[in-house]
Amino acid sequence: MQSVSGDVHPEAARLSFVLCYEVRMLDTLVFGSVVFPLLAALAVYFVRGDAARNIIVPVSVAITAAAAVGLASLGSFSYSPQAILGISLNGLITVLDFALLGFIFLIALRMSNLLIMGLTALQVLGMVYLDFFLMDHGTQVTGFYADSLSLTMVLIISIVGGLICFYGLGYMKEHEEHLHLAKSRQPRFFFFMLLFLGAMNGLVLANNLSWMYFFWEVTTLCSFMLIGHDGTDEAKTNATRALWMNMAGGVAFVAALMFLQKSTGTLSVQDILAKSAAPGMKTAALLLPMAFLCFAGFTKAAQVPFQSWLCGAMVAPTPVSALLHSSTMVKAGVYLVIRMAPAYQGTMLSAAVAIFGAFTFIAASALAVGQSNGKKVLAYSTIANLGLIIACAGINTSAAIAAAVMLIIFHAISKALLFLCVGAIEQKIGSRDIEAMRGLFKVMPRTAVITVIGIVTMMLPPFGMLLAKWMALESAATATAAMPPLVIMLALGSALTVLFWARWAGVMLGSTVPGENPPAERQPFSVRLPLLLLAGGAVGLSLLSPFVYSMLVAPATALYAKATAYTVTMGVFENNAGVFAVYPLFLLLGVGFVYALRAAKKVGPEAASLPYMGGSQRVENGKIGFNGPMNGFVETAAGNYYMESLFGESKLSKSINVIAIVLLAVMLGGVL
Amino acid sequence: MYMLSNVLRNIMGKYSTRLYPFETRPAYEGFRGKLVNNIHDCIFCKSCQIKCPSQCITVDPKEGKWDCDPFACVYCSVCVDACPTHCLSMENQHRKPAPSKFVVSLQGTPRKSKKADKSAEKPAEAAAPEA
Amino acid sequence: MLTFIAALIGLALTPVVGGLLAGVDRRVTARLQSRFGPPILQPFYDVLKLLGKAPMVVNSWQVMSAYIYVLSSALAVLLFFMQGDLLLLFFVMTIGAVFQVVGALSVPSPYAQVGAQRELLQMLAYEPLIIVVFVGISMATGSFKIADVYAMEKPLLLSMPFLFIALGYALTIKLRKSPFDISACHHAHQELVRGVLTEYSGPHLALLEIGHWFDVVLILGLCSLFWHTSIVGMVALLVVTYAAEILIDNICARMTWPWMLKNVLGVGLVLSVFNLLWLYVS
Amino acid sequence: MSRTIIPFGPQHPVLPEPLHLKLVVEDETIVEAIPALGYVHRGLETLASIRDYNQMVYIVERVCGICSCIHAMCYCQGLETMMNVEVPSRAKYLRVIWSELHRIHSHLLWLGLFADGFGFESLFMQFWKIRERVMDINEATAGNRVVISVNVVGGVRRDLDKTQQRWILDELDKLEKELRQLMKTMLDDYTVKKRTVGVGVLTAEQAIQLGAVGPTLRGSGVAQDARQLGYAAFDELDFEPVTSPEGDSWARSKVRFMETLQSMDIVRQAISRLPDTELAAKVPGKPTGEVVCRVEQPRGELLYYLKGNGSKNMERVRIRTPTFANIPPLLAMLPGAQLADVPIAALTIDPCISCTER
Amino acid sequence: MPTHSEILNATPIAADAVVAQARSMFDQGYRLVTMSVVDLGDGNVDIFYHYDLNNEMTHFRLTHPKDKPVPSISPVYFAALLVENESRDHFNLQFDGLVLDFNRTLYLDEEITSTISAPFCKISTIQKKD
Amino acid sequence: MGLLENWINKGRLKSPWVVHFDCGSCNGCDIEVLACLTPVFDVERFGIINVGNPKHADVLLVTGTVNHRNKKVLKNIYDQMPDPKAVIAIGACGTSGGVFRECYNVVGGVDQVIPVDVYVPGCPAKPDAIIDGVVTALDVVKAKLGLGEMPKVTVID
Ligand code: NFV
Ligand code: SF4
Ligand code: SF4
Ligand code: SF4
Repeated sequence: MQSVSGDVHPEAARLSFVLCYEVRMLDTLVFGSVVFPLLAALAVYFVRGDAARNIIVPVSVAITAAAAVGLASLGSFSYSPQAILGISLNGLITVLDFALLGFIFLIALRMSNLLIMGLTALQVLGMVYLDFFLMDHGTQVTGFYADSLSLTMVLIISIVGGLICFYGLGYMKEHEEHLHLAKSRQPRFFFFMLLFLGAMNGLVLANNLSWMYFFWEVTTLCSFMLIGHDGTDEAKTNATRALWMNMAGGVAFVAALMFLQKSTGTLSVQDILAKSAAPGMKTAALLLPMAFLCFAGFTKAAQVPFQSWLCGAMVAPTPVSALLHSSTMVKAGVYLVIRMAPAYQGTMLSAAVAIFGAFTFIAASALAVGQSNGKKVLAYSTIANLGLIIACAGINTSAAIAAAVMLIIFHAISKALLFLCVGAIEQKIGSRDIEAMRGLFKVMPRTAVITVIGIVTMMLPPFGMLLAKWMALESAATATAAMPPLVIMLALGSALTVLFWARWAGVMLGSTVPGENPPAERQPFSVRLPLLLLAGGAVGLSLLSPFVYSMLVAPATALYAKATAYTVTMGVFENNAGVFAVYPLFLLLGVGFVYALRAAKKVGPEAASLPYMGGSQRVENGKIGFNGPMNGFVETAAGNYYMESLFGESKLSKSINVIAIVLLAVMLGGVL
Repeated sequence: MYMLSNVLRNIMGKYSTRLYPFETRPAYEGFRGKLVNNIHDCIFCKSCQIKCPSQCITVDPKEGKWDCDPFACVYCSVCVDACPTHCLSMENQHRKPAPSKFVVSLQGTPRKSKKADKSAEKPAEAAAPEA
Repeated sequence: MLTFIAALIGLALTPVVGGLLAGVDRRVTARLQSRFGPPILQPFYDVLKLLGKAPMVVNSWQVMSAYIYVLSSALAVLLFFMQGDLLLLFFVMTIGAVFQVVGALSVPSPYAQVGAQRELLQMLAYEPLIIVVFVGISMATGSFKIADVYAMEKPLLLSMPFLFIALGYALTIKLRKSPFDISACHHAHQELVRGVLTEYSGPHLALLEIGHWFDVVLILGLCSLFWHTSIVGMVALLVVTYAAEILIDNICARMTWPWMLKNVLGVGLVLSVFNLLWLYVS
Repeated sequence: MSRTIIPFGPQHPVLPEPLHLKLVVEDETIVEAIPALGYVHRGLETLASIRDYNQMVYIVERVCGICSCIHAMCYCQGLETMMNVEVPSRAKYLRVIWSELHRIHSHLLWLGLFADGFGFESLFMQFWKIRERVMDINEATAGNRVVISVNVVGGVRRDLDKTQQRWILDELDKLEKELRQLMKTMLDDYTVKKRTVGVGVLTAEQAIQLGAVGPTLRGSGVAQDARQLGYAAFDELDFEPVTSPEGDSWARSKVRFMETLQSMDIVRQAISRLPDTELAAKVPGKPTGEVVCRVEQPRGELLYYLKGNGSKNMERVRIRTPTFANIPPLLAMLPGAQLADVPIAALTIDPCISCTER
Repeated sequence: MPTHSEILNATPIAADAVVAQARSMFDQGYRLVTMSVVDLGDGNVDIFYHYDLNNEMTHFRLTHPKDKPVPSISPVYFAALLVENESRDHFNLQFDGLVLDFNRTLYLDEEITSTISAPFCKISTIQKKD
Repeated sequence: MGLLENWINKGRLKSPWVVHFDCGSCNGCDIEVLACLTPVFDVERFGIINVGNPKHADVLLVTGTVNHRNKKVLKNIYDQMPDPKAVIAIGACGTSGGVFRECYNVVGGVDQVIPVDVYVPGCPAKPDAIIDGVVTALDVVKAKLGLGEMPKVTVID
């Protein structure tokens, strides 16, 4: 039922010697990662009732996570299940493919959305052409293949994603209480959430591009369903937008499949990468499908000009946003781009991808500056970071790929954390607006501090994100092509990110009298646990970043370039271009931070004073303000600058989209 | 950029600071500084009290007292102009700041007394910090 | 180890140098304005006095932020003396800048809040410039390590004069000098009182002041990299740079942040791109 | 959009005076500016009922230290009209000299504060440095630097002898030279113009409708100056109102700058024509009747309404100061301006709160 | 011939004509110099409206009972806002249609308005309490 | 510790930062206070800068009479100055209410609201007098720190 083929990679070759039981183990683990979530999803869907769900979800995410850890501990492998219950998997997936496309077509038909219908039809046609005319069904294509990159992805998907699902339990309960639903729609919700995890795992493990395509479309469907979950008009429109944009990506994917099949004769990722390594292979025939794949990746990763679907996805309940942003969906996009990176390494396409990613980085960062909606800030920041990842993929050196993978890991954790925080905040204060979070510390001290921790891990050293950003910038500086514009975009973009993060962190900590602590807050366990775990993870994993690097990231980059990106000695990253001393920094900053906290604690209430108000400060009903005209009390207010005239969505989006389209056109055109 | 020549000229030349109180510039002749009363010549006619816009002089002809609150005085010299005997005058130095307030209270010889120049020759001084 | 000890000594000397620089700055500024000016040691008197004042704060976050600001500025200086990585140094410096903003934002004082917003915009203006300058250096030397700069034979200024000007912009902003004393300035004669510093007082203000000295020395240190080949040249470059800063401070009005963004990012980035292209081609 | 509410004052480093505004800004654009007054209100007009009309001269001088001499002059001129006193012409010329010196010091003071308002510290220092020359003249000739108390009803209290006149001319020459060195900086410097041009625009029509006076009015191109009315010796001196048509902050600063030079010229004219007469006329009787009197202050037209009832106390002294008239135009300038422009716009009317509130 | 200083010669005006008059002055391009209020001591006040056109002044006198509201000209001349509020403070007058009524807090605080009904009404009232 | 304390005390005497509040002054004293900062008098010689913010200041310069509205502001500003601090009342108005002390809206001198350390007479007080005032205030501070004697009051010299 399974075979282990050792013809692809020496790593994998080693695996052919493994014992039979290990193979079975592998079998179980892949099953646990990919198919089990689907079964669990079916279980939650059919076994209704809160109690059952409260058991099924934690248990199944725990199993999935365990499977992921198991897979990761096994190391790279390649693996081809041939058939399930006697049905050939290839055939099964082909059938499912058409079924899925048909289902989407039906949805489009119901909404009488011509665009989606058209896009779906195109894909169907393409698949028909591919499956029945192009494909040589005799060739064996390894179904699954895993290296450090995919295993890292699996870990993120299963663990972070699992935590989000768990958080969803508490969250959705309250969410539905808010909505006063007659009948709980949670079974449907968790069905898609769990399905999503499985599909993502399948996607990142797939070696056969046509399998990957299948999983790809499953995530599209899941996201559509989840975005539209609340069923409001806005939810529906936004879900539809997400659908058509992703379907457009799907068309590109199908196109890439056709071209690849035609030019290389295989859809095996490993084969294609191996072939491309040969000199003289990086011709238009190979690069065109690569460009299409990148395009597909861009749509999924919500790169400009497709950013709007991801922002629109904000209407969905928070766990969905968290899932889409941190561990699934968008990460699929960048995964694909990185996965294929060796195939276009050193070409103009690579430079174009880098520029495009950098542009997304700066554009999305600028858009984030103009937002006061916390979730939107998070959304744009996600897009920006994905842009950065893509830029790294485009830079395409081992250091850059290392940066990209590090970004994927740390972004997933911090971003999931931030989304969950915003969700928790929103349920408490009824708003996701940053302005409404002013002085949140007084209301939700723990969540506020955790959110600030999340933000700080996003933007400051010595945390993983910054380590990754450092890698990115240094590799950009050594990039061979298009360096000056690339660097300037990255520099501007990172300054913009500091801007919007710092002000958010600042407003949360609002005033309390020194030495006085606000009352402790209460929170459901299923909300608090993921928050604590993720916050701990964001900090702890940063502390472990040298290990993360050498265990997960370095092997992943080894596939891309011979040279190792960084040597790590005693927690100090170093290569020719620079040094980043993680441990010393952690040590000094940590000690300093503790000292600063103690100093802050020491200042007691006797040192308290009101803010300076030109001498007319006044307190009324616990509100701080000043004595204004007519001796009236005026409460002071302060607002961040969102500079709508500069950074407003409506102002910027248009020009950003135009530039992005031009860049895309150049990218596609440049290949030919 | 036009300022450049100005600041450069400043730094080349000497600073224009008067190093008060280390160096003092000779006072201008007519400066209206500290108000002094040569109490010998005072006839307690009350002209100063009546004309003073700040109403800070109190003259008590019976007791022969002339009081002035130097912290309410606005140094306008109206009293000086009004004084028939020219016993009031102003120094050309400002009155020095003090850590507490007081009233300058001068004891002269009441007008009606014939032995005017005998008893109170020297001005009595009394520091009466205000309540 | 030796570098580490040397770096520690350097770190200890930095506030002394920073304070003296500030003192000289104030004296020279006074003379430029035809005033006698304060004693050269004045900044030390100020800081000592502030340290002796009773603490007065609006909330505890302020205090924490002040400490972190000083800490990270000092750390950045330490990294500089240890000839570490330029980008890393920059990121560490950012911690301080960010916490300055966080401290100001945590207070419900409109002046501090607006000051914080402006400080952020200033960061937006100078951060890209500094990064680009570092990239320029890395192009010239092949790495971001300061040690590699010292290994160069020719002074950097010769190959990156425009980037030096760009760094000059950043320096002016960091020094809070006209025309860029937008978020806070040395004397409170502006609409924001003292912007981000408004709500700090006593010892905590002293901390920020010391942190500022670290920042100034650090940026001047970065400038010094442009003429590393001889001590004389380095000193001359620094003197000229600092003198130019003081002069500019005295011959310009304070500008507004929209002007700053337009100008610093516009002119600065054009200069940098030009210089980068030049480096890139050669 | 997020709003920030800022108390501008009463204690504020930009303005030494307690002007208090409640500013509501969005990003940094002012959407609402509401003034609060009363921090300097003393109610000195009521002192008229317990001080006699001669003592009131010294009290109205203290309406404001910057324009004090001219307050006293206006009050005295009003009383002189009411009591039908002919002022000796030397006194008239001396009044011109001292009042113009006051204008010079007031304008220099303002130019400095204005420079400080846009953060040009060294320029501020320069203006105040050269202003000290005028202060020295005041101190040497009138006996005090600021509140000079030279006016009395019927004339003046002090004289200028020949050496003093020559010294004043000398000092003015030096002052003018130094002032001209700053002209380009104030009016042409790139950074200064960036901050002043187009800030706080007031058209001529608006200015009149809102009741603007003085440089605020003339900066909008309206040539109105109360000195044209020919009080004191102004009817015998040559001058033209200084105007500038732009109506923005730059125009107002230009008007004030030029007026400073013009005032020096007027002082020179006055000194050269100083007639030889008495210093003060005798004032018979007690004031009775109603008089309205106007003079040009540094900040614009000042109006006194005086009512005497035949006793030594005035029935009513009503003072309408120029800043009082200029505040409504200021309120019209602020909305839409940038926060950073608030000090600039506020300063361009040369606000004097102690005058406004008395 | 405009003069700087004149014995006041004011045209009497009725309360109901004040606003119309102001409007017509406004239309003719007059500048509102100010208003002056004098307490006549018999329960009436004199309110003067001083207008100016090219340095030539025109005055109107409204004699009005203190306790009756005065029509406000601030809707016509925004500049009247401050004077009218000031008169409210000092004479406790009421104005009808004042665009922004500080309600006697323009200059004065509780401490004064509660102890002195109108500081400018009677000479004796200004005598300080303490 | 002793050394540091000495240094701090030295700093206290050499760096009196001032905040100026115009408390209903006629501007006469105000502009003289400002004039002190400018080249001809330049009090920065003594380390004085006008910080414009009570939280940074050591010395409060008050000019003008206290009235019913600004007395609260005065108190507020005084309260926002961290210890140790000193107050200097400037001019006839600041010390006693000056010519205005009988006006209905006038409370009187600054000492009606907050404790005053030094009174500077004059109307307006000359910059020289203000400098003398600051010097006297420093003596007062010194005396309060136990480092010297309280400056003497000379009524007639
Ligand atoms: N406003 C006003 Fe004055 C003037 N000029 C006058 O009446 O300054 Ni204080
Ligand atoms: S100088 Fe003036 S205020 Fe002083 S006592 Fe004489 S008259 Fe009164
Ligand atoms: S006016 Fe002269 S003589 Fe008369 S009481 Fe006063 S001081 Fe004495
Ligand atoms: S003391 Fe004199 S100069 Fe000073 S504020 Fe009072 S009245 Fe004005």
